Formats: sequence, C-alpha cells, structure tokens
Amino acid sequence: QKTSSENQPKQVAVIISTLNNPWFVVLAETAAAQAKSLGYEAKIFDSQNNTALETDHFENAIVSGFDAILFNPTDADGSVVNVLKAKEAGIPVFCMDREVNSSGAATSQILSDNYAGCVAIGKYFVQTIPKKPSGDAIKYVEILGLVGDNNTWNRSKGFHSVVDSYPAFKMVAQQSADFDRNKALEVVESILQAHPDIDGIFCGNDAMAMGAYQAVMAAGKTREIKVYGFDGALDVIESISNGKIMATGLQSPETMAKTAALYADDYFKGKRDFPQKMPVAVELVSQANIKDYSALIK
Amino acid sequence: MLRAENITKRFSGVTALDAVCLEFQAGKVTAVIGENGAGKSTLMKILSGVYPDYEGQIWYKGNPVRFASPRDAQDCGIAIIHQELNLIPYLTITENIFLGRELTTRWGTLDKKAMRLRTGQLLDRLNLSISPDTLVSELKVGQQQVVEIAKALLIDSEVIIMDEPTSAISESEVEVLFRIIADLKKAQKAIVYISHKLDELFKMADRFVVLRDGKSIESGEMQGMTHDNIIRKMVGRAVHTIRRQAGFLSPKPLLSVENLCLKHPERTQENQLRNISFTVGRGEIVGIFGLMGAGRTELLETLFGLHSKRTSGKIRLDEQERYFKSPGDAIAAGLALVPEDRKKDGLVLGLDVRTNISLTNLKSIERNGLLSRAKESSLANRYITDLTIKTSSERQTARNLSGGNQQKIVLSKWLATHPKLLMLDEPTRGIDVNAKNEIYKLILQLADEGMGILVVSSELPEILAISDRILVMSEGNLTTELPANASEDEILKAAIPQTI
Amino acid sequence: MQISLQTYRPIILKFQSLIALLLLCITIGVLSDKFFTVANGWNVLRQISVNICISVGMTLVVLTAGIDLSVGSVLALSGAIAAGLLRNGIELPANNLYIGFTVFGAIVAGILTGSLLGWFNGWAITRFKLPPFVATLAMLTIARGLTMLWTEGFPITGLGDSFTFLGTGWFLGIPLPVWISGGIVLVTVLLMDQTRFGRYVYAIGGSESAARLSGVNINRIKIGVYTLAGALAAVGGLLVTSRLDSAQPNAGTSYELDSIAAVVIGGTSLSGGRGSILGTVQGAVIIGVLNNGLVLLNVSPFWQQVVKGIVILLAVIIDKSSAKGE
Amino acid sequence: MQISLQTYRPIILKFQSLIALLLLCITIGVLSDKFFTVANGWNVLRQISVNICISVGMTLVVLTAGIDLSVGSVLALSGAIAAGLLRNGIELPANNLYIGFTVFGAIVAGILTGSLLGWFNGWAITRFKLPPFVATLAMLTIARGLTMLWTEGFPITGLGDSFTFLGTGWFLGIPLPVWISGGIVLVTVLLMDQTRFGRYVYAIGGSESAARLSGVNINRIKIGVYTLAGALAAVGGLLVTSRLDSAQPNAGTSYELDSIAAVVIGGTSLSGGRGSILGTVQGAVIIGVLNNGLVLLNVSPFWQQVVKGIVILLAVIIDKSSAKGE
Ligand SMILES: Nc1ncnc2c1ncn2[C@@H]1O[C@H](COP(=O)(O)OP(=O)(O)OP(=O)(O)O)[C@@H](O)[C@H]1O
Ligand SMILES: Nc1ncnc2c1ncn2[C@@H]1O[C@H](COP(=O)(O)OP(=O)(O)OP(=O)(O)O)[C@@H](O)[C@H]1O
Ligand SMILES: O[C@@H]1[C@H](O)[C@H](O)CO[C@H]1O
Ligand SMILES: [Mg+2]
Ligand SMILES: [Mg+2]
Repeated sequence: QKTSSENQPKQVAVIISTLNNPWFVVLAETAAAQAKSLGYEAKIFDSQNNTALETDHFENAIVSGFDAILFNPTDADGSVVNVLKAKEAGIPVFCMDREVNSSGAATSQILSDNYAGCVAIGKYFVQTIPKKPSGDAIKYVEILGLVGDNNTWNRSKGFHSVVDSYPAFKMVAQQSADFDRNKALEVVESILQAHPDIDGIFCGNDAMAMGAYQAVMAAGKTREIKVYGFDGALDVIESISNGKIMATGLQSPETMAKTAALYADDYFKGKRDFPQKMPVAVELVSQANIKDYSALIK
Repeated sequence: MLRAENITKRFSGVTALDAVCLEFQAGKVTAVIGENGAGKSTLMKILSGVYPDYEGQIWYKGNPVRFASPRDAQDCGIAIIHQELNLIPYLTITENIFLGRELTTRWGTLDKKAMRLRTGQLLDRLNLSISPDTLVSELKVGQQQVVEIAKALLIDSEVIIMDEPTSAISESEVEVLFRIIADLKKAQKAIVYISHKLDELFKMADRFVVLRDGKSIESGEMQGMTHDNIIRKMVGRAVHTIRRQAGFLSPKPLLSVENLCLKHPERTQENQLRNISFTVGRGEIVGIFGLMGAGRTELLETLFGLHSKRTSGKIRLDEQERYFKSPGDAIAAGLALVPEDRKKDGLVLGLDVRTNISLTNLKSIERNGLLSRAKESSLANRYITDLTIKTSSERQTARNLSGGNQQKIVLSKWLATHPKLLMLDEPTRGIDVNAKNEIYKLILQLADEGMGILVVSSELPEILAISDRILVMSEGNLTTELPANASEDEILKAAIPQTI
Repeated sequence: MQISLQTYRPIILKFQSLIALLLLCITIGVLSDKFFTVANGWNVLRQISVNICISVGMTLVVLTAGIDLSVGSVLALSGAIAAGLLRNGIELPANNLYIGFTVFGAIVAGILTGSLLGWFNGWAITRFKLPPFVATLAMLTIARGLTMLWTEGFPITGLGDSFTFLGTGWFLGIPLPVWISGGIVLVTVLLMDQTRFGRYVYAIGGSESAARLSGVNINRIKIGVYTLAGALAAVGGLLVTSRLDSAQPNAGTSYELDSIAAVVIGGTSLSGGRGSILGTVQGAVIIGVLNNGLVLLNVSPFWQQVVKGIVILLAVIIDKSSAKGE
Repeated sequence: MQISLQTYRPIILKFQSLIALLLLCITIGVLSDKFFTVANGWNVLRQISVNICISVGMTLVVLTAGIDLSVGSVLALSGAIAAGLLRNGIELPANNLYIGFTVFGAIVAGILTGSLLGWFNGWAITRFKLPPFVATLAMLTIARGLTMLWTEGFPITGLGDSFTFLGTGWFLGIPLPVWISGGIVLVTVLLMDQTRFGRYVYAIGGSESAARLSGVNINRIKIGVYTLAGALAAVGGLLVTSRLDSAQPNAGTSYELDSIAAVVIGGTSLSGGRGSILGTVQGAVIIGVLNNGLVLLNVSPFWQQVVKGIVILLAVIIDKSSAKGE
C-alpha cells in the first residue's frame, strides 16, 4: 500500500503510447490538466509506441512513488504485465482510449470502441457511394495505419465487417501509410496511377485521410473519389463541413482523459467500485450531421 | 630452394611481370634489384601467396607449388616483410607479432605471458628497447619497421623475403639487421633482399637478380660487381651521381628561426623542441640530420604552422616576423612542405594525378570563380613533363603510381605554389637511384634559382651530397651546425642522444 | 586511348552502372502497365524530391567521411518554424510587438533554421572533435524535441495557396518540387566539380591529413558541409510542409536511413572521399521507383518490406558487379 | 615506467573516464532522492539489459569497422518466433504433424533465428563485398516484414510463467535479465581479451589488409561476428518478449540507434579497431541512467528529448577531455 505523506499532493502519472501524434497529445495533456485542476501533481510519460519502454515507465513510476496511473497502453496484450505490476504495487491504473486484455487488472478502462466506430463508418461508406448504373463493381482503397498496431486492425475489421458483405464493393488496393499524412499522400498518389477509377478511400485515421484527400485533389478527382477517415481531428471535421471529406469517427480524447482523471480523484477519496469498462462512444461525423458539430470548428 | 619460372602477372591492362624466371638458393642472400615499378614487390607478393592468380610455375624444394593465401606460404616456410607496413595500429607489439599465430594455453585461451616473453626476446635480439606492450600506433615508422622484421623472424622459415626492410630505419638498426641476416645465412636459410640503398647490397648480398619493366634481365654473383655496373643493369644506361658544388655564401637569410620551442602534446611541462635557432639563406640548401625520433619532422611541421598552439619562439621570413596559425598561412607566406609519409600526408591517394597537383593551387586555375579544367590540365601536364613523371595520364589515380613518381607528384604540387622556402622530409625514402638522382638534380636547380631549401634526411650520403650546410639534431635539440665538408664521424657524434 | 573517355569520369561513373535501375524499371513496367506513364513519372520524381534534397547534403557529409543523423529532425523543425512564422508571426507581448511573415520571409527563416542547426553540428564536430555520429545523433533528439516544443505537438496547418504552391505547383509542365530538387542537384554537381569547395570536400574525405598539409582549412570546410546539409534538409522540410499544407511535428522521422541508403546505394563510400551527387540521385530514384512500384503492384504491406529489402540487396549487388565489368 | 599499467589497458581504458557517468549520477541524485535507492538501481540495470545484449554484439561488429542496422528487427523476429512456437508449435497439416515446443526449445529456436539472420548479414557482406550499412539495412526491412508476416501484425501473448520468468524473475536478489546481460558481458570480455577470435576482430578493424596478410581468415571472423550479433539481438528479443509476456510485431524499432549510441558513447571508434565491451556497457548505463533520471526529475517529455541530446553531447565531450588528461 502506498503511503505518501498527507500534506504532499498525490502524484498522478500519465503514461501515453506516443506523443508523436496530436491526438495523443490532446489525450495526455487533458488528462494531466484535469488531474492538476483537481489538485494533484501530474507527469506525462511518452512510451514512443514501444511496449518495452512503457514497462520502463511503469517501473520508474512505481519506484518514484506515484499514486495513480492514467494509462494509454501501447498494446492490448503487451501492456497487461505492466498494469499487473502496478496493481501489485497497489497503484490504481485507469486505461484511456485503448484497452488491456485482462479483466480486473486495471481499476477501470475508459474506452473508445474503434471496432464499432468503424462499423458505423462502413455503413455510411456503403450508403454514400452510389451504385454504378452499369452495374460495374464499386472500387475502393483502404489505407491502413501502422501494421503492427492493433488499433489498425480493429478499425480495419470493423469496416470490413460491413463492407465485405456488399458484393458490389471491391477493394482494389490495401496499403499502409503508418498513420502519417505525408506517407498517405504519397501512397495514394501512386495508387491513383494504378487505379485512376476508384470511387472511395477509407483511411485508418484522419491524418492519413487528409493526405489522401490532398492526393485526390492534386489528381483533380475530388468529385469522383470520396474520402473517409477516423479520429475526429479538427482539420477533418472542417473538411467535412467544406464537403471535402465524407465522414470520420469522432472519438473524444478529452472526454476519456477527463473521466480517467475524475476516476482517479474518486479513488483517492476512497471510492473502489468502478465500472470495469466504460465505453465512450465513437460518433459518426458525416456530411449528414456535420451541422451538429459546427461548434467544434473554431 | 625457391625457383620461379615464367611468372606473368597483369593488373587490369598493366603487365607488371612478364615471364620472369629466377632462383633463390639456401644459405645465400639474393638481392632483387630494379627501379621503382620494375615489379619487385609484385613478384614477392606472388611468391608469398598474396596474389594467387598468376601465370607460370613456382618450384619450392624441387616440388611445384601454388600458394592460395599468405597463410599457405607461411605454412610452407616462406616469410615476408612487406614493403608497406602491415601492422595493426591499435594492437600492441606482441599482439602484432603473433597475429595469426597466437600461442594458446591448454584451455585454448591466449597464452599472453609466453607471447610477451618471446616478443621481449625478439626485440632484444633486434636491439629495440621498448616494452612489448606498447601500441604500434605509438611507435615511430622506423620502430614499426623493426617490429615487422621481428614478425618475420618469429616463424622458423626456410625462405625470408625482405622488401625494403631498411627504408625507415637508421644505420644502427641496419647493423643489427645485418647481423641477423648473417645468422640466418649460417642456418642455411634463403634470403631475398630488396633495397634501393645499393651500399647495403654490396655489404650483404651474395647474388643478384635484376628486374627491369617486369622482365628478369640478368642474374649472377655479387662478387666483382661495382656500383655503376649494377646501376647500368638496372636502368639500362649509366647514371651520374649528383653532388652539390661547394662554395655557397648566403648574402642575407631567407628564413631565420630563434628559440623555437614546441610543447609536448600531453606532457605539457616537456618540450619536444628546445630553443632551436638557425637560418636558411636564399638559394641555400640546409640539410638536417638526426637519428630516429630526433625531432626533425616536428621541426618542419612546427615551421609549417601545424602545431601553432604549442609553439613559441620567433620565425622570420624575409626579415619579417611571422606567425603561422595553420599550414594555409605558411603556404601563403611562401613555405612548402614535402612530408615524410607521402602516402598518408603527401597525397590523396584516391584522387588522380591532376587533382593532387592542383590541390595547393586551386585559386590559380580558377576562371570566373569556377575551376578551369583546361588550366588544371595544363598545370598538371607541365609538371608531368618537367619532372618526367611516369603515368599513363594525368587522370591516373595517384595510388597506382610507383613510389618515385608519387614523390614527384608531391614535389609538383608544392613547386606549383612557387614557394620561397621548400622543406623536404626524407624526400628520397624508398626511391630508386635513378629517381633519387632526378630529385637531387631538381633540388639543386631550385636552389640555383634562389629558393631556400631545408632537407631532412636519415641518409648521411644524401645529406653530404646536396647540403651547403648541415644541422644536426638530437632529442629535440639542435646540437651542432657543420659545413658541407664535415666528416661523417663529426655528424654522427652530434646525433647520438646524450641521455639514455 | 582511354584518356578522352576518362575526362568525364566523375560524372559518368555511376551512370555506367544504371543496370540495376533499368532492370528494376523493366520488371515493374512488365508487371504493371501504369508504371511507364508520364503522369507516374512525374509522380515518382515529385515523391523523391524531398529525399533528393536531403541526400545531396548527406552525400557531401559522407564524402568528408562524416554522417548526419539529424536530417529528419532538422527537416521537421525548419518546416515547423517556417509554418509557424507564416501562420502566427512573432509576438513579443512585452513590448507589444508583432512581426508578420510573408511567404518569402518564412521560407528564408526555415532555411536559416536548418543552416543554423547544421552549423551547430559542424561546430560541435570540429570544435570538440566529436564523432559525427554522436554529434548528429544528439541533434536528432534535440531538434525533434524543439519541434515538439515549438508546435506543442500539433500540426501547423492552413498555410495558404502561395506557400503550398511550392510543393504542389507546376511550372512549364514540370512539378515545382522537381524543379527545386533538380536545381539543387545541378548546383551541387557544379559545386563539387567546378569549385575549390568541392575539391576540398573530396580531399578531406580522401585524406584529412594530406588536405590539412595542403593548406585546406579542414574545420571551415566541414562546418560548411554540415551547414549546407542542414540548409538542404530545411529545403526538404519546406517542400514537405508545403505539399501537405501542414507542418507535422513528426515529419521526417527516420528519413536519415532513407537518405543514407540513397547515398550508399549510389556508390558513395561511407569512409569518405569517393562518390558523387549523381550516384546519389540514382540511389534515390531506385528507392523511389521501388516504393512506387510496390504500391502500383499492390504488394501487401507485410510483403512490401521483405521485397524492398531484397531488391535493395540485389540492386547493390548488380551495381557492383556491373561497375566492375567496365 | 608506464609498462605495467599498460598491460591491462584494454580493460581499464574506458574506466578512466567514468567521470561523465559519475557527474550525471551525482546531478540526478542531488535533484531526486529516489535515484540512489536499491530498487531504482535494479530498475535501471534491468532496463538497460536488453540494450546491453544488443550493444555487446554491436560492439564486435563496429570493432570490425562494420555496422548492424538490423538488430531491432532481428530482435523482433527472434522474439516472435520463440513466442509463436511456444504458443502454437508447428503444425504441418499435410502429414498431420504437430510439434510442440518447450520453453527451452522455444528459446533455442529464437536464438537460432537470430543467429541465422546474423549469419546471412555476414555472408552477404563478405560474399558480395557489400557495405555493411546496405546489407544490414536490407535485413532491417526484411526481418521486420517477416515479423509482420509471422505474427500477422498481432502480438503473440500468454506465454506462461516459466517463460516470463526469464525477463521478470529474480535470482539471489538480482533480476534475471541482469544476470543474463552480465553473463554475456563477462563472456564476451573474455572472448575479446583472451581468445584468438577477439584478437582477430580487433585486427580486422585496425587494418583489414594487414590482418589478411597475417593469415587471418577475414570472412570467417566477420561472419562469426555478425552471427554473434544476431544471436545476441535474439537474446535481447527473448528478454523483451518474456518481460512483456508478449511478442510485439513492432518491438525493437529504432533500437539500432540506441545501441550504436551506447557503443560510440562508450568510446568505440566507428572506423573500427579501437574500443571495448566495457566501454559500451558504460555507454549503455549512461543512456539508461539518463532515461531514468529524466523521468525521476519530472522533465516534460518534449524537453526530455532536448535535454537527452545535450547530455549525450556533454558526456562525450567530458569523456574525451578527461581521457586525454590521463
Ligand atoms: N594493385 C595494383 N594494381 C594496378 N597496378 C599495380 C598494382 N600493384 C602494382 N602495380 C603496378 O605494377 C608495376 C610493378 O609494381 P611493384 O610494386 O611490383 O614495383 P616495385 O619494383 O616493387 O617498385 P618499388 O621499388 O617502388 O617498390 C608498377 O607499374 C605498378 O604501378
Ligand atoms: N604523436 C606523438 N606523440 C608523442 N610523442 C611524439 C609524437 N610524435 C613524435 N613524438 C616524439 O617527438 C620526438 C620527435 O619526433 P619526430 O618525428 O620529429 O622525429 P624525426 O627526427 O623526424 O624522426 P624520424 O626519422 O623517425 O621521422 C620523438 O621523441 C618522438 O618520440
Ligand atoms: O485513436 C488513435 C489515433 O487514431 C491514432 O492516429 C492512431 O492510434 C489510435 O489509437
Ligand atoms: Mg616495391
Ligand atoms: Mg621524421
């Protein structure tokens, strides 16, 4: 059991899978800010997408006497040991955004449902891409994130669980662009050489959607090719309102981060019964409902 | 013992050896004689397994052999001291000497004690009083050459090839080497000896073989041969040795050095050069003699601005006090330095002849701020012609030229700066008589044109032949200054270190 | 008889062994009819132009027997500085000062940033005799950290059409990035071949001590080389930023590997003194064609890496053996 | 008078200049009272043990004047193979065969995988005279691709307590990874100092041609060195995998930089022939202490990178100047 002296503020560690991506920066900084506003000391650790480094962070955090961990895991399975280690040391762990595959290890998991979010996008995708009058196949492209990342596959699977049951839809290329805007731009540029006649592009996150859109725009095909992203990044929401991008799955990093910090606060105050999983819905932001989100822009 | 028949070796285009036949006998020292580039080293590399691809046949003790690797030849009992130093700089003397032949203990680990002991003995035998644990990189070139010799003596070989083993060592070490060669001879070993120092050959060799342009010209007994004889066979014509005419009187000094000191790079209390003062006149050739490690190289480098942070004292050029922060400053003031190690410091071996020559003079070949190929070529070709540099073209890579011709390129690049004072550090090391003579001729001619010249050499005859005045150094001190007609004894006496 | 041919040796050198590249192109061309189209040609050239900018600088560094690991981060920071200044200018609340930046001003600031970082590399290397690997590795993390601090981890976007024109525009039927990288290649080829500076770079790499004794100011040339490498990385950063209309904080991550790969595949020796800009261009084209071809052929992302590695191996092996044959 | 001291030179060499490390530790210790605790000590040592495994192999490679960029991917593939075999065994549906793997079997398989990949590096480098940079860069992507193919992009988890003991267990009050990396250091120090193999590694790096003329079989030694580097990367992979109880497909990404950094900070020259295992250990400790300290001191992640870069620079500068003073 941790014993930190009464008059010192409790310390909260925010361990984040990576800060190499603004989405996670928001997650990390919101969590830290919320913890601070509740009167705690907060400190951000960047795991750089490396589970082994994450382990180091856990060990260091345990040694240096942190009282709670707000945690965004690098990997659902790989991070389990880390959470268990903290649990052993009596430190509560609250997962944000991504889960760890172990019931009871984390005190609570506040999760974004990537799979379900992409199911929704998949549904919107098949609705919004019109059938060819000729009855020809509808051709589309999927841009994956990092192929070693499980969110990549959760999203891909959610999307395909819908789209694959429509025989008219044919995926002509599936390439990875590492969640990176520039890579997506280049990959889509090249894909457009091989398949100038595609109808849609589904991207595993919004940075890639922006890159893909730029390639489509440079090819002068913004009317023929529809682009879909995932995350709810501001520039994509803006692009949706401008009619450039079709849809994205808005996951709210702020909500998750704040909830996690509040849970930690509750924990310090003695609460122990937290929901094992606390799903935070991924909202589909699309051409159809963009007006509801106009407040987000600016 | 070892016989070569019709050995031919080609390097992309160049025929280095052309049907060479020769024989080495047990208990005899055979001198292989030839100009730079005649093919001596190439032949030795074939005999010692370095080049496994050649035409012809080698017979060893009456059996046909073909060595696939240096190891093969070693195992048969053929050892070689290569012309180029082949030591590993960051290993110790012991480690180098036993490289590839380490002694091991019962458990297969290195038997360092035994190796160290053996090395100590070898070094004693060679009169080198240095710890066997010294890193080779800390040794002077001459000492490294002694280590090379030790390395070849380690294995009990039947044939020992020595390719210019004395190019960097001084007389006393040469004496030691000769004593050892005499022992080996008694033990019925066949010794192959290559050197451009003809005196050595007369002292040591029983037989000779002459190579010219990759062909074996003649072989025979050394007995009864004369200097001129040998040179004629080697070059194909007579060569007259150059000597400086006596009687130089310098009106006013070009360079004057006062109390020059150089601090030791690590032990900053000590000085590597101590209060050196001397002058060089316009058109005067000043020779600097000294034994290994006397500080001559350091002196030239210091004058050239290489150690400006550790230097104190006054340098005057043309009556003006000068302070050179870098070689660039020194060059601008009219100094030039032909360094001791031409392969490392004199040339950029990977660049071609033209580029090497122009490197010190790029400003002069610029046109509108860009380098002019035409000017560069004409500059290079002028020196190729003037100094009769043997190269297939100005675009030949410097690495592929023979030692003498490489040295001429170094001279060219410095002459092109039109220096007032030319400093030469061991300018004829490893260079054949003919090329040597040409270099002497050039030096004398430059002096006659008014250039001041400072020559460092470890060869007394060389110093005596070309100097107007002789400075002798020992242990970082300038011990004496002698006229050109000084005796060898006088010079040597001043060169021997006082402290031991 | 060889003389006349040899006169232009440095330039032809690598282009004698274009065989690997040709083979690669033909293979891809046979497998995909989309490869040999004009549009795809521009596509590939545009995509490699950033790598070419960086790799040209890297070539100079490697020719001096150095290495620059910091190019990717320098690219990111320079791009971010330019984007940030363009977007927000500089505000000095203390004296109520606001400086706005034109596109030109922002570009200059970006290039200055890169040059400054490069200069620092060169200074640290020459002043403290640090191994270039260590000095530039330190700069790799420092410049990345500074980028994160400057951007606060968020992309800087909305840079305006006149800025994005740099990366996306066309001029005389050729994409602007191709003009820029082509211009850089041309200028540096001249620089290396026709100026003192170029000579000194080769000489230092060939033998530093010989160059020093020939009066070359080693430190000045080395600092110049690293500064230039930083400036060229900055140009790459401006291209990336303007193409994306956004400065990404993580831009350029691991570009050093791609760039060194281009240099080495192009035949420049990592021990310095030997190599050429045009060889590097060939190396960059090989990598670019490969990336493009693998996507055109829709090779699965898992297999792509395997294939890419094998092709690089083969390219260098073929190159070596064909160069030997000449 | 220097003679007796010099006998053990290779070993003492780096430990004369521990000053940089000491300074670093003292600074952190003063700023954080958590630093000098036993728990944190084991913490740091356990954390660096993977880097030490890799870096020891890297040191040998660098001593021969080579480089191995593939260590991170080799680590990932070896770990994944071991985990996969342990988890699923081999099924050959064709002849209805199933081979299960014990923990020991899986470990052997992992190390064999690493050795094989390393051997391939060495073979390609010696057989085709490829620059090590290119050959191992190719292996970097190939092995990563193979890892993705083998794992299908998903981590392999649930490896059982006896396997995870390797990375998480304690023995005689010391963490197992520390035993393992310590053992590796001990054995390789002996190998380098007391055997022919070690001698030849130094000799090749010092002067390959001289070593060849002395009858050293260059190719065999080089292949041995790369094989060993692969095997040690595999050990690192097993440690990572067992510590996480999961083989991550992207494990080890960019570990090559950390590892080369440890080697170079430890004083081994990238041009080969000079350096030592113990120097590398010191380099790895510096990096590890730095990572640990920056976290203990609550430096913000963005500043961390800046500080890390600066400290690395300073460490090497201090090291250089203190080593000169001796
Ligand atoms: N590796 C090589 N590649 C191309 N040409 C070579 C090579 N080695 C030697 N040569 C050429 O072969 C010829 C013979 O060279 P070699 O070194 O055997 O001469 P040498 O008689 O030993 O000269 P020196 O007295 O200067 O040592 C020279 O023309 C030289 O340029
Ligand atoms: N790098 C160095 N570190 C320490 N001492 C050195 C170094 N170089 C030279 N010395 C010492 O400086 C002195 C002068 O060396 P220098 O090379 O000038 O001698 P030299 O007369 O030119 O001899 P050589 O004929 O061998 O060239 C010697 O005592 C030598 O041991
Ligand atoms: O939600 C985040 C972001 O989409 C990021 O781009 C990739 O990883 C996911 O977890
Ligand atoms: Mg020779
Ligand atoms: Mg000397």
